[in-house]
Amino acid sequence: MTATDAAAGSATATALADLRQVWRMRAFEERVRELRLAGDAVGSIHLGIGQEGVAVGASGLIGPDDAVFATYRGHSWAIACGVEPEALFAEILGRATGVNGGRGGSAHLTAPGHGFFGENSIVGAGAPIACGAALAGRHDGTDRVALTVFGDGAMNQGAVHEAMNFAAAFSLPVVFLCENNSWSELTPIDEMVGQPELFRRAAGYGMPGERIDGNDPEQVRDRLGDAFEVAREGGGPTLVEAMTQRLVGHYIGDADQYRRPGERERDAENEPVALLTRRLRDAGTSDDDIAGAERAAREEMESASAAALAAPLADPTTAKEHLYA
Amino acid sequence: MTATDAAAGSATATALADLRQVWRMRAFEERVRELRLAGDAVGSIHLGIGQEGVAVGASGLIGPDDAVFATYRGHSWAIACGVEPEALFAEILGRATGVNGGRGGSAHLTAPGHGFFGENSIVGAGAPIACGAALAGRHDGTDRVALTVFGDGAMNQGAVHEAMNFAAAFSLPVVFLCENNSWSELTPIDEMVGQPELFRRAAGYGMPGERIDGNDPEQVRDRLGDAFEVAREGGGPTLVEAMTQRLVGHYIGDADQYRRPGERERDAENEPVALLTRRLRDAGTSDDDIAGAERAAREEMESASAAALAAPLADPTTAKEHLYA
Amino acid sequence: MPDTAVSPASTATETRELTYGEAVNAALRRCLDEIPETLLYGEDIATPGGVFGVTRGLRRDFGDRVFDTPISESAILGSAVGAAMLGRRPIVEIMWVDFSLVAFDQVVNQLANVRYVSRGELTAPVTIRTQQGSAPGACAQHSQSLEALFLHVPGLRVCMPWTAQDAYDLLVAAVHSDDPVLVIENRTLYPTGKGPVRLGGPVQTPGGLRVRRKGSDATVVTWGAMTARVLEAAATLAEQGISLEVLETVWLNPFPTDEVVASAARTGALAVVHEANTTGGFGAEVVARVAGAGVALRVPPLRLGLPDSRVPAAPSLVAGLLPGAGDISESVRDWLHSA
Amino acid sequence: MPDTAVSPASTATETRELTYGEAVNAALRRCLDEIPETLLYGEDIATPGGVFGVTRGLRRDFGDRVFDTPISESAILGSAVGAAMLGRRPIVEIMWVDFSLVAFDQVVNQLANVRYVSRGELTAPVTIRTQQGSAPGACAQHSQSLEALFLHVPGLRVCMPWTAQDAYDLLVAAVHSDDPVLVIENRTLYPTGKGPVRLGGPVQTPGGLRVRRKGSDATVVTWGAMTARVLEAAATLAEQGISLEVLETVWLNPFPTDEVVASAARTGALAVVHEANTTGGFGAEVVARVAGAGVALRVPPLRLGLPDSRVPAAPSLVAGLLPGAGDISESVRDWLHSA
Ligand SMILES: Cc1ncc(C[n+]2csc(CCOP(=O)(O)OP(=O)(O)O)c2C)c(N)n1
Ligand SMILES: Cc1ncc(C[n+]2csc(CCOP(=O)(O)OP(=O)(O)O)c2C)c(N)n1
Ligand SMILES: [Mg+2]
Ligand SMILES: [Mg+2]
Repeated sequence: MTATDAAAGSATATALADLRQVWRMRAFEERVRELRLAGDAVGSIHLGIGQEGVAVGASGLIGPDDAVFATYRGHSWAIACGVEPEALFAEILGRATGVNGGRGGSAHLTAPGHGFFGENSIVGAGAPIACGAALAGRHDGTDRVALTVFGDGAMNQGAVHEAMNFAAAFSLPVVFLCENNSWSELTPIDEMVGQPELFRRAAGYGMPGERIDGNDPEQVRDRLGDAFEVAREGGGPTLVEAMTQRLVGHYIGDADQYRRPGERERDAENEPVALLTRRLRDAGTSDDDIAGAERAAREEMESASAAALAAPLADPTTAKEHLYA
Repeated sequence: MTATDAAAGSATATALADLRQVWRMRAFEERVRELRLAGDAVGSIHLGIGQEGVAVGASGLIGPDDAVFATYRGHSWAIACGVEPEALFAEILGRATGVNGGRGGSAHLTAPGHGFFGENSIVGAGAPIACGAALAGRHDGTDRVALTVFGDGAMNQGAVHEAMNFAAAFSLPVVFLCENNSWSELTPIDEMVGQPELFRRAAGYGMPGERIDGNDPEQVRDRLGDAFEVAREGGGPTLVEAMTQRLVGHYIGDADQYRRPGERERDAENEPVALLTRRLRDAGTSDDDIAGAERAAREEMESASAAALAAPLADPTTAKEHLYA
Repeated sequence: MPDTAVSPASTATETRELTYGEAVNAALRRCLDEIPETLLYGEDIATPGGVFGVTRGLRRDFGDRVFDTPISESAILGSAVGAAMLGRRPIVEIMWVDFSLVAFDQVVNQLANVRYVSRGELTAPVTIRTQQGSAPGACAQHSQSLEALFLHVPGLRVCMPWTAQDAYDLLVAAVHSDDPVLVIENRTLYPTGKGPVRLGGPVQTPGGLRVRRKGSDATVVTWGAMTARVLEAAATLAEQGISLEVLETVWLNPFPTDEVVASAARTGALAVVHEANTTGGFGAEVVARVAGAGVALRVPPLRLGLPDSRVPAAPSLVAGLLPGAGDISESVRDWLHSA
Repeated sequence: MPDTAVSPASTATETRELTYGEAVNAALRRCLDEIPETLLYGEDIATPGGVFGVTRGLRRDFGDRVFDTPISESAILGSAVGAAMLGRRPIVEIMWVDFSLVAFDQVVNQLANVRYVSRGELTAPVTIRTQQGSAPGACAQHSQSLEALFLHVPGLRVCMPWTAQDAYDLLVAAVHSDDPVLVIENRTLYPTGKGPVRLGGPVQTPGGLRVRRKGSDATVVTWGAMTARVLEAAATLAEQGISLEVLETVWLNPFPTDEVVASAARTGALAVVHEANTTGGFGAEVVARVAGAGVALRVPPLRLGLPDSRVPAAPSLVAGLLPGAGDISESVRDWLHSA
């Protein structure tokens, strides 16, 4: 076996691992959708189906002292941080065994033990909070990087602007990761900005910015990895705009009828399962291995959700606890 | 007389008119300072001494349907809009004859009849409001341009960001004018940003941005005039960063001891009275004409303030009026 | 204050079967139709017709007076202030009341000051539509009832419709008002309440209340979606021989103090029920007004609300906090028996 | 709730002559000294020492744990939330309470939810220092008293020191508390109140009140700078044979309900005086708690505050709105005579 072969083999192994992880996230979300449609879960739930490439690419970069701040569309990010799917299902199902004991729900998952400092359901609000996590790292002897993930629409929120300037002015180790899925709820981002290349805003703050393919975990790992490294070494924040797509509605129940001509076809071709499957096929990976990734993920999520469903509902008599120290 | 001579003569006449207007603003402010120190006026008062070049350059551009939104440091902008100094003094002195009948004070002057939609004492808050004035113009048949003026420090406020994107996305006729006096209260702007060339943020919004010399009314008239024209003709917003300096403290009473080495000397050389005086001297204007500009301004402000002082205090029995329609 | 303080009728009336959400739509349509200065904008409200479908069809029918915005609440509210100063009559949507807090400055420091500080030379006839409250599974940042915050802001009118008819009438009144008005709707009500709604009637003036039930043993003041629970509780108690007078104070500013005081004086007992947290809730103001008026009550006033908590997502936990119809009837019965 | 619920002393005590502003400085110095996790930041607070000079010398002595920030209240408050989640104990300044409204989301939707939603796995021991109130000539956007907004936010502790000693003690208690605490100071007090301040004493627990004057004819509850006016009014009325019990409730959350109820029960009359607008002000809550406790009062409770208005700049206009000591004594006398 030549060195080129070895490299190719390792690239293929990585792609297969990535596909497995993408499938874990997707199978999780599809199971959540079933639970929501069956009425086991209630309320507004925002799935990340189609956007998994970003979280998968990022997952290996997140170190033990790092802190991740996501949005309501953050189930995949919790999984990327290593949170157990069962505890996430349980939270979404309002169970006592959920990561927040039912207090957070789908849109406010928190698992600090895994570096997952939680989802946030106020658009843009996580960005300044991430600055604080980075700031804490300056004083607690860690080399923490704070990763804040938000959507294209969040770029128009004042808090995100303040956070970017704050981080840039103080060279804080924050990575601003914009998942640009081209929609802010039901409205296309390109009609809501004068400059649709959102990463270009970085220059105005004096920080690097770039646009990457969020569908390719390998590219995410590489380019987001640079941003992590720069941050960790004291070089300050970066804005990374990861292009992606959500294949489903904004929330479960969204009729999702606003797509532009050709959009769905393009999305289906670009999305990470399609991309990684193509890549693996081209590299000669067997159909069995490829199908196995999906199968294993579905089995895992089937049993995790079953366990979560079996757990008791959150106990109403505890509802007043933990308001104050 | 040659054409060149005529042009030079007219340029000189303009410079002299500019100097007169600069002096009107400065004499107004110096009189306000005296009134404050004497205790006739009370509270926090923010003078624009040194920054007059910007307002003077802008004054000729503001048409009858236009709307100007300033900050607490806005006395000069009210004068630029043509508001009578006596009514401004009266307002600052809490008189019934003040532009707001005493309700606004130095930091919330309003004179909509003059296109002066007022000062604002919340940093950055005027920018989105100006967007609304521009939006109104889309529907009321005017060719209104909304001018929003704010400081360097305001560039870090979320509302300003949202306003810039909003205006850019909708091509609203807003001119964003940042008076960069290098200080945000007592803190230097260059330590509070990662990129001290603030106009560079404009590109991220997809709008033009430039830095100009705010001390030279002629340059302001020219470059800000372009922004007005673009806006008026449907070309959307522009960010203009006018470099200037405040020669006094942030507010009356500020000990103003934070200046950097060499700053005061540089400021004294650059400020508009010095600049215009030099220009007029070079063009052969007589010392008498130059001194006359100051003298006339002081006389005007002396008598305007005397009249204001003679007016009755705002009547306490009216204090509850005008809360609701 | 009369139940319906009316100004001259403007258009022909008709009655249609509408849900609460459709009634909001009809009100917006009427206002866009009859007031050329109106603008309607907010996140997802134009082309998509709103996340709850409430503004459907208005973009199509009114063109660029109806438009979608960036996710920029400060820009939405601030531009509404500016447009109103310059003669427009903007109707803006804040999708959830919780989101207003990212731009609360524009409401409190800007909008509410315009008329007062300029002595009426400028006015800001802005209507802010929003919705609030608890719904199953919603997280802590999408569940609050925040009317009390706005009711501490002089200069701002506030109403909270519960029926489809009021969803229509109050919104029309708000848009026609020369004062800024906050209209707080409730997303759980949008698809409900289908019934005859009288459209095109005379424009009401902000103010007034709805006597939802006459009674003699106690006065219960309530508003918003809680009204349904209170009425259910009142029906239960009626069977047990307890007669409640239920006042739905659809307008909270201006508040119908005289009517509430008169009712409490008549029944000799006052309860206030709201979905908001109890401490600092507007129920305290209602109690304080009645107490301040010197009404003799035979039992101390009762306040029921969220018991000073954040709002959890799990429905089982919410059930442990927010009073339901059963909790209300029980609490009221025990309270009256304690007299 | 005891007047001073103390935990073990941490440092040697000493007494120094300090103004209110100097006492704040001393408290910050102590906290920076004894709690290595503290950070202190805000606009102009470090190198310039604060617009009121209150934080002078702290940057010099504590280095980069004390720093100036951009004019970005959302970034200031949001980063405090994040830093606290990760183990720091940030003390941040919002220069005027009015400015908190540009970033109110970070207080209500973020800070107050941290502990509750995570069941205590995360905490947010943030201290927010701000100051508020009317001062001669200040404009409508720099004059408000907004404590009621924060008191409707469960999860957030709130106090309002009036004396130099309390400016010190309450702030030390706030920073040591594991809950988020809002400390509302008053800029008119910074240069005043020079007198002996005991430093380094035991850390108090949030809670408690100050009985500023014992009396028998009526209980007057007040807080903040209004306390001075109330005490002046009480002195005037004492000469006229009217004996007021003046309770300064320095902690508003937690609120000393039992003590207030007991006093009102003893005197048979309750008045609340605050600088905030009356409607929706915290005075309503105080009245509602006392009424809810079934205290028999011989005269309806009295509330004095700003009479639901924006705040004008001209001192003559403010005088027409905000009750001064003379207005208070007159109102209280007339009120008690009406009994
Ligand atoms: C401050 C605020 N405004 C509005 C909303 C309602 N809202 C929730 S998600 C969303 C769209 C966000 O779009 P984007 O940032 O692109 O993220 P995506 O949902 O596409 O992941 C909006 C408007 C909110 N939660 N918070
Ligand atoms: C939202 C808000 N934060 C803080 C302040 C306090 N403040 C008033 S002026 C000022 C400095 C503003 O600096 P800049 O924008 O450069 O304007 P300049 O005063 O230099 O004209 C600050 C922080 C405020 N008024 N509003
Ligand atoms: Mg998006
Ligand atoms: Mg400046």
